[in-house]
Amino acid sequence: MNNALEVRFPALSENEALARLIISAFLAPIDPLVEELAEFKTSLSEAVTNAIIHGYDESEDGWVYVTARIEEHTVTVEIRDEGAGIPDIELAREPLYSSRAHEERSGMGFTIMESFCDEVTIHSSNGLGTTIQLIKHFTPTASFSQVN
Amino acid sequence: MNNALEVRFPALSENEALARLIISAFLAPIDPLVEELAEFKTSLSEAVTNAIIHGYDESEDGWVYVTARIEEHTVTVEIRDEGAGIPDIELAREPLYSSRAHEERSGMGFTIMESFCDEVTIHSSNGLGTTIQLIKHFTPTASFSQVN
Amino acid sequence: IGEIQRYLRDDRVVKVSRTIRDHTIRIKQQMEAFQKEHERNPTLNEISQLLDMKIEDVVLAFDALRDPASLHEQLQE
Ligand SMILES: Nc1ncnc2c1ncn2[C@@H]1O[C@H](COP(=O)(O)OP(=O)(O)O)[C@@H](O)[C@H]1O
Ligand SMILES: Nc1ncnc2c1ncn2[C@@H]1O[C@H](COP(=O)(O)OP(=O)(O)O)[C@@H](O)[C@H]1O
Ligand SMILES: [Mg+2]
Ligand SMILES: [Mg+2]
Repeated sequence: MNNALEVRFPALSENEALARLIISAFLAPIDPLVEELAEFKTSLSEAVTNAIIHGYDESEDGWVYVTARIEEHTVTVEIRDEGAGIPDIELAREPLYSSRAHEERSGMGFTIMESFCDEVTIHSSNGLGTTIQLIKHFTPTASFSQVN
Repeated sequence: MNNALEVRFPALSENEALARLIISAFLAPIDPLVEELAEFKTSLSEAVTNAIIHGYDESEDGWVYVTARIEEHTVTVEIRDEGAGIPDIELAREPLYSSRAHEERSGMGFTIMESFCDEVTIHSSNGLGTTIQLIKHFTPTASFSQVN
Repeated sequence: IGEIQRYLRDDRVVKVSRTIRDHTIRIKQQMEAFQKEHERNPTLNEISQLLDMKIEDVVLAFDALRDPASLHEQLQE
């Protein structure tokens, strides 16, 4: 099955939950295993939170853009902001690195995305914004026997 | 609480369910009454189905656009297609009128929207597409004592 | 008074958050039972069939189950 979805919403922290639900709804037709769905939603949350907190500094009223597509059992999602950008991508990817370590940020966002997705690509330009692409191959479930 | 959301998806019939879920997720923060949410989702379904079936004749691969905003407890949703357009809006609004009466269409779509929403506005131009605006005032629930 | 109580329990005045909470509890129990029996986690459809719940309701309620604490434990392993 193939499908696509494009969404944008204001950079409000409550919209992290909205993004999670929208992606669950979009993926429901491929009947994901709940664990794989939870993993993917967690990755998406991390990217959306980063866009809101680091991209827009929580204060600006920018938009967060999420596009998603399904091709058979492969899901590709892009999370984009038009905010600050990431000055050093290598550093940002490092486990435990956070430019806001003094706050309660864990520095584990990219590490979580990388462990739960098959591919994580970062594009960013200083002052122009950031795009994170997440790709995950979901287990085909159609063959599972009907439960009763 | 105020929020906004803009979405587009291909005119596939399975995306009616997607639109319903996205609206539930978007409205979750105002914690609507189950009945009012169900009414609003039913209205949205009718408009999205119309865009897919009448606007795009199910065959074309056009996009359906849904934008939503919450202002306090008033919800405004617009459903837009770039399809066939409605030649006679007065006629289309009439209960039981369907241009596809020979199929299993009931002709009750607009009647349902009008009975479940506070305002239903139709803009349409022949060959350019249709925009339906639905407005509903939800009952504020915060003050309700928890039942049961 | 009985009539008023019945009215209050009626769906008309039930808030969405309330139904989601009820569903979440049932889903959590079902997931644990399923894991025991099949030695894998269920799909969205399997939960919806076993609980006779609409997929839409499963999606909404399942999201409320997340537990960031266990996630970090998982990553440390
Ligand atoms: N969308 C973004 N815009 C700007 N900077 C970002 C963005 N996403 C991540 N970063 C940078 O990458 C760092 C690492 O991100 P992450 O691993 O999620 O850790 P944390 O969010 O806990 O700081 C952040 O501290 C921030 O400096
Ligand atoms: N998005 C649309 N594009 C073109 N025509 C439409 C659209 N929505 C509604 N219509 C027209 O209005 C009529 C009435 O719509 P409705 O009340 O939903 O009845 P039904 O969908 O059962 O035909 C339709 O039969 C169709 O001719
Ligand atoms: Mg982060
Ligand atoms: Mg109709």
